[in-house]
Amino acid sequence: MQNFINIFTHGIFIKHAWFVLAVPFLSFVFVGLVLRPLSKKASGLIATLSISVTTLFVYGIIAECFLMHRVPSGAAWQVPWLRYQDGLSATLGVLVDPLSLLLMCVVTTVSALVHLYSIGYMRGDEGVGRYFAFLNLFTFSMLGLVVAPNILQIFIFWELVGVSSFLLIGYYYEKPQAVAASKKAFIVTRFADLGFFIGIFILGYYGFQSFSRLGPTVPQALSPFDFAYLTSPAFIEFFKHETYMIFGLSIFSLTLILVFMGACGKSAMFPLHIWLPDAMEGPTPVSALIHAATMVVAGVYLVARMFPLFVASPEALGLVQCVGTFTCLFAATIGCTQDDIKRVLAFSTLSQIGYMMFALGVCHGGNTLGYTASLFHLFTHAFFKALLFLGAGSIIHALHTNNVWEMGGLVKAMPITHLTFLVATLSISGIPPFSGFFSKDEILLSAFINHQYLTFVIALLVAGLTSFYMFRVYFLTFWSEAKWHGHVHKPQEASWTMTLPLLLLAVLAAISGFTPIAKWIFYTKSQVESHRLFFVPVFGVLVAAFGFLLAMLFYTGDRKIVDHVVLKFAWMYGVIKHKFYIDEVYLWITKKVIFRFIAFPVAWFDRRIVDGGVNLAAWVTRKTGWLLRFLQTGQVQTYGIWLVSGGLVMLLVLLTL
Amino acid sequence: MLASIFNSPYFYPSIYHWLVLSSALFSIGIYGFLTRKNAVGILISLELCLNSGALNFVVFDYFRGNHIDGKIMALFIIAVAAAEVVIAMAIFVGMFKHKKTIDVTEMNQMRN
Amino acid sequence: MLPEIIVLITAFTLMFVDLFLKRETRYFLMGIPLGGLALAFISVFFLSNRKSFGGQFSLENIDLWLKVFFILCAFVIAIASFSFILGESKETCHKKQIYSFEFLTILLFNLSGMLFLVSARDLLTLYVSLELSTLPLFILTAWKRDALSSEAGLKYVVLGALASALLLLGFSIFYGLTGTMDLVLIGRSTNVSPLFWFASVLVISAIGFKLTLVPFHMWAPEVYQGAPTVVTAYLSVASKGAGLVLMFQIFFRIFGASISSFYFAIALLSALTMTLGNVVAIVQENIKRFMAFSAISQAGYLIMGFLGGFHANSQAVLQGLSRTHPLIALSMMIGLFGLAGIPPLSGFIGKFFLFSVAASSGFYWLVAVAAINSVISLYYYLRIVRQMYIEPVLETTVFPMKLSMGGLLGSLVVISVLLGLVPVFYETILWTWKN
Amino acid sequence: MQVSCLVFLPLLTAFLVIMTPRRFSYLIRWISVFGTGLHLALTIMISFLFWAEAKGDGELLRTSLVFKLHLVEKISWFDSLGIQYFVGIDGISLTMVVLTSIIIFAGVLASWNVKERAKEFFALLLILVTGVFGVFVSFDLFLFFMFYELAVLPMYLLIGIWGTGPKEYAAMKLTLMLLIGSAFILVGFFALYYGSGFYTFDLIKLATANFPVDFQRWVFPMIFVGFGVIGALYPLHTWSPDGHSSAPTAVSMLHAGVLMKLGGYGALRIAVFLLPEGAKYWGLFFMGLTTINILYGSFGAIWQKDLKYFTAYSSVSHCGFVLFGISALNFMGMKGAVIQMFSHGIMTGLFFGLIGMVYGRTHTRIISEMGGLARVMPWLATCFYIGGLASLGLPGLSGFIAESHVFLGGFFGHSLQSVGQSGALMKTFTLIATLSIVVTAVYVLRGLGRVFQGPIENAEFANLEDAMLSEKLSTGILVVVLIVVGLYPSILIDVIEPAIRPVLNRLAGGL
Repeated sequence: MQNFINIFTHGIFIKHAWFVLAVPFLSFVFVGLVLRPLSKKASGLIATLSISVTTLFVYGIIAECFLMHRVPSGAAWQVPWLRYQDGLSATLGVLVDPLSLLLMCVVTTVSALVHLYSIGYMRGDEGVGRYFAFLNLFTFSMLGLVVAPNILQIFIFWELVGVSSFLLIGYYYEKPQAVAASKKAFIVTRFADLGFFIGIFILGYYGFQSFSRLGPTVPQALSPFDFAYLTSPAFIEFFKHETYMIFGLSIFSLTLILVFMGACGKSAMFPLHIWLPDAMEGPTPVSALIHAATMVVAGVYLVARMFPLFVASPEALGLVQCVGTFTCLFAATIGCTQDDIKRVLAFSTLSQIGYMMFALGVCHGGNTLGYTASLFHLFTHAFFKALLFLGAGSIIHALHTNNVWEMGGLVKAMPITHLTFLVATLSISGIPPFSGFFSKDEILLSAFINHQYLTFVIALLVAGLTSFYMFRVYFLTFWSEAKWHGHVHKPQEASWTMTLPLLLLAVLAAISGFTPIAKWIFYTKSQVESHRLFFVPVFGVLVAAFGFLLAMLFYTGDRKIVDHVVLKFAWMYGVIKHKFYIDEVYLWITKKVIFRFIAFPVAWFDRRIVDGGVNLAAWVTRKTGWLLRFLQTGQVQTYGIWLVSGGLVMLLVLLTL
Repeated sequence: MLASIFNSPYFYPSIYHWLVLSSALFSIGIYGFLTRKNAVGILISLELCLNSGALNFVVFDYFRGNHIDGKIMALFIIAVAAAEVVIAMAIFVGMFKHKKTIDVTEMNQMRN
Repeated sequence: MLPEIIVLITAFTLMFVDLFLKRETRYFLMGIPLGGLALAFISVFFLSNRKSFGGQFSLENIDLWLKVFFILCAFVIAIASFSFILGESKETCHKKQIYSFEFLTILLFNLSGMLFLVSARDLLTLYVSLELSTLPLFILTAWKRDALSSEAGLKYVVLGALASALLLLGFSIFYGLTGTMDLVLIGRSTNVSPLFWFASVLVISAIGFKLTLVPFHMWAPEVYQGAPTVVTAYLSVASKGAGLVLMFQIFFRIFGASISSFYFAIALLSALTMTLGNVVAIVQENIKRFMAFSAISQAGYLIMGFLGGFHANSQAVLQGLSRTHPLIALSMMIGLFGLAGIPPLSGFIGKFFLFSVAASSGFYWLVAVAAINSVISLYYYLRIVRQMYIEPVLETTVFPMKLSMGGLLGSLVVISVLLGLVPVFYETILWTWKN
Repeated sequence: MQVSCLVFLPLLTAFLVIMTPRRFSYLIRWISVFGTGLHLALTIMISFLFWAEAKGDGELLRTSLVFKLHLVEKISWFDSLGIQYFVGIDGISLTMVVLTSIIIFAGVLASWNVKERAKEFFALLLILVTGVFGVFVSFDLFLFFMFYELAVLPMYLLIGIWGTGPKEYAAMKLTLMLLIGSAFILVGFFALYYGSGFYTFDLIKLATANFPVDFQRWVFPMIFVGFGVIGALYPLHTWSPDGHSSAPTAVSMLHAGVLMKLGGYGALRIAVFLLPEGAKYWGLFFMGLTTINILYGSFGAIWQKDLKYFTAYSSVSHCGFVLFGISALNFMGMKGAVIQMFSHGIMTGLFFGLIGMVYGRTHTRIISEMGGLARVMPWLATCFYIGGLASLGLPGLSGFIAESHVFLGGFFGHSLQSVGQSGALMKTFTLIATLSIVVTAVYVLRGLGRVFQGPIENAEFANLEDAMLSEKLSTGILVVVLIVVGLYPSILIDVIEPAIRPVLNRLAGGL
């Protein structure tokens, strides 16, 4: 045992941190180019194996950090990659610090389990090789994102996860909805990335400006894009005092807001949330990995990564809080009305990420407990939400439908799925001692102690709503009477490759709340441990219980109650069910405004006016020639007149010059 | 009396008289060229123009030192003009065969 | 003046022999003009720089090259006209009359006129040789004796006579102003006066007529259209070459000292000519008329060469071009070769030099106009290319190419490519010039 | 000698092709492939030679005001007029030569199916490419111009004979517009020739001339706009959609991939380099114009129904980046412009190659008539998507390297070098131009989605075949280059960077 522990005391894992990126990448290339055409089975196997190895490696790093009681500062491994200019270059590297370790742990663990799950879930599909290659690509990109030591690397991998998400959502490329959803996802996030990109410009710009001026407070080895530099007090001080104002905002806040725009896009915050529900067109394991556990929390990660900057700007952080709170409530409301199990989960994801966001946002009140709380929730959420999705995937796999009203009665048929789903549901509802309880409690607490009472109340309300819609799904799926009796074959548990991940995740979802995250991840250590209020968790649990009871009332007994309520609030129900018509608004903007009023006129203008101008010039030339040819009258005396008068004009020209 | 008239410098035409004459010739020639419809008429007008040139040479030769070269030039001009007329007439005849007229305003088969 | 004499003797020989031989045996007569021209060609290179007839006939380096050019042109035209003479061409509507070598005799007379023109150094020689190089062209134009040909001849002769009258009046005024016939002496002793401008305009009009500069170009389309095709080719190359020589004689020998005051006029004529020529050429349907307008536009480029950086130093002018600016001489030669067809490479370099001359005097706007015009002209050249390459081939229009014609075209292509790329040619001209 | 080989090897190949009797059409193709392949090998060899020679350039050029050339050949030609045969290679040239070499090789492979008058086709293609190589290596303006014309003229026949659609109109428009551009260039060159007072066309020697500021201010736009026509500068770009869509595959590849780069190359190499004051005076104006270019092209592309028009508009947008970077007049911008030239060259070459291959199968280029082709031609679809992702600037592919450079250059603008342009305006232009990354994503994904994704709508398409070997090779090379440059950008940047320095030093007023 001691020998085993000794392995982790040399710092080998940290030193070779590049391994974390290299393995998934090589596996992607290998699976994509070599294995894909050869063997479906081998593709899945190798892909899963490589991610598992990566996962173990990450655990190794964590163990090292844990055992050595020391977290390396700065990037563990770094290579120069792109040199823009002297003093302005981008590196590729692996940053090992508590935050990145947390994310690495989440990403690799969930990814490995999802890979394993996919072997069973995707069996029999035509393009399994492609699927696993993309999944590897995603894992690689996501890891690259979370280990990025500089903002440019984040952006690079940010885009790459976007593209892998695009590829995976559109995996069933013959399904028009999937194609549309993948396009939508990519374009919406791309639009958000525009803000992020501009934010990077501005950060880089001021970073570059101050780089030489700040002198010895900044280590020489850094470049203006490095987080170590951007979050250094010297730079923040410099940037904060930049007096340039736009729209009444200082350029500092504006930049952070632009960066937050990118985060909003990726994390599907209102109003850029529209892509996430549609993204459920992808294979369910993909939804579990990308659209629940990892990629969508990248926005939270980004804000957390740049937290020192955000803390310095109450405006930006206030916006984070507002957006987070609103999305949280908004998505939860919609979640109550959806019939597609994956969509319910998608809106639940939105709502939960809203929690994480506002937890970060409330920190402008002065207490930074929210930082820890947010990341804690990120951690626990990853497991229970992945579990929910994988469970949903199991059900869909068995029933071939997404509609919760067409399910029911699965308790007996799929006991493992039921059990794990229940664990996850309890966890997300915040029922102790499941993981969600702890993290949600901390978020509520952070809102309360920062005196953000409105946010606190909304958060409580949403906790109730969460409990309601999750149990709604739970009851409808497992307990209501079965509607699938007409099916040819009875639903049953799938192979072990699918149930094993469920079980493992269920364990994690249950116990991850006990992880002493706060010990490692904090912004100000003292603030993390100072407050403990008794009534906050009590309220939380009570509200959750209320939601649970309401769901039980509605969905286990007579359907009349539900119908009655729905009829009573028909108008509101309709609006919520249609997701507040946000999609329609977007559609109108893109189809009508952008396509009709910009793209079409531009195309028309180009063909008619610009090109017409060119053709006009040609036409004028021809017409002139056509007119001039009639000078040639054929009359010899006219020619003589031309000759003589030409001479006279010539004389005039010569005499006047 | 008569002798004095003959001897008077005003009796002998000066260079200006000659130049006026040649200018008149030239102008008449051009006018004729532009207005006559008959090709031969045009040719005659052109001969006037040529002759005005020849006259100029002779006059300048006479008034500016009497080197022989201007006069020789005049001779050549006459010869060349004769050649020109021959050729032109030949072409006119050829033209007449086709058109049965030598009205130049009719000769606009090629135009535009 | 060996070449001139040889050409004249050949012409007379041909005329007389032609009289005494039977129609069937005349085929062999082909040898006479070709042999004579070849002899003349060779004899050019045995000439040395000297003056004869009291300076009225002299020979400088550029003259040598010009003569070579004219003899070559005549040679090519002579070859090309055999089918015409021997009545194989469809154009021969009156076989009986045309079936004779008089055509070549007249061509040779014309050639001798041009050769004399190059070496003329006084007004008399200039005038007579110019007429000698013009009058035969009237005959050649009307050679076919059909309606079109005759009409063309008529227009040509009438307007030609008018131009010649204008020229003569101009000459006479120059003579009156200076009292001398010698071109260089005239140039040296003129003062700028209204009368001088008047005379210049008269002379420029005549040059414009010969070179088909707008607005003196009106005869050209009709004449080019009506004349036999061989004559059209000859007109567009040799006759225009003669015009260029005339312009050269007048501008550099008479106007030499004050040439810069003519720059704007030249630039204006050049711009007008190339633009009108090109623009009207686009809409022509008749191929020969089209060629006429295209040739008119070419003339616009040619006279750009006269914008060259001439220093207003009469001494320099007197000593000939060699010591002033090699570019002008070069551009002139290139202009001439450019007239002989616009092959891609030598045409490109030629135009490049011509434009360069205009630019050297600061006429950048003219360069722009010229370059844009060359794009317009490219439009119709490309249309011809399209006819040749892109349009489907009609079987009936395929005609076998004769060996002589093919060889001729092939060698022209090779020559033009060589002219374009091998510096030796240009450098030799420049070298002979400088020494 | 090596550089001359580089230029004239295609000409020799063309000669061999001409000499081959028409009935051996296979032989003609093989000769072309072999010739261009040999050329590619030669290019790689020269790259290594250059590498070896140019090791110290980085430091040397940091303060230099003139380009440092390698493998120079200088022979006096028309001596009395100051015209030389002067060729050499520097970083920018090398980049462009490599690009051309790759594209022509891929292009020849992609036109394996040309059966109609194959001999003339390959001969003209090779002659054209001779001109392109000539332009990229010549440092004498006369030579430059001559090669430039040589590169433009064969285009007429290539499009006119082997094209599709309104080919004659397109060919004529393309040729005439490009030549009108070259008319402006010519005027500019003469102005340089006489304005310098040196009476030389030698670029290096001209760089030592002191052009007066007023002179620079009117000559610069002449040359820049002249090159702008071929670089698709708004509003002189309209030849490009018609031309590209009518041209046969290899010609579109070469034209969009390489010929359009002549514009950016000339603008940088000649206009900005020789006339820094003029560049400073006009920089912002052209930056504004190219901003329009970038957005206009991408918005225009959204609405296109024909795949080739679609790509052509995207080219207009992407070539806008080249000129945008150049008119930003700073290190990153210009470097980005050169990288963009390379990257866009490869990318658009790939696009047009693929479109040709798809068209060869479906016989339609109308986007709405296709659909679901990914099922039957996965190789082509994959390549198309990689190209598309590169064009929307996905990191890891070459497009991102170029675009991020250009944007950073535009945004950092005046803070880097003393360029004297208004920083606020430059930033504004840049921010407006960045919108294009979204619009590009929109049209690329829309277009590709319609062609390749979804169910196969037309039953005839269900049995089409994927790429054959020559096509796979052709597209594969291009894809690999896109990825290699995207992952390891130093391979380009190390070559380009030193070569940009002199331009920048002159702009910085180091006269």
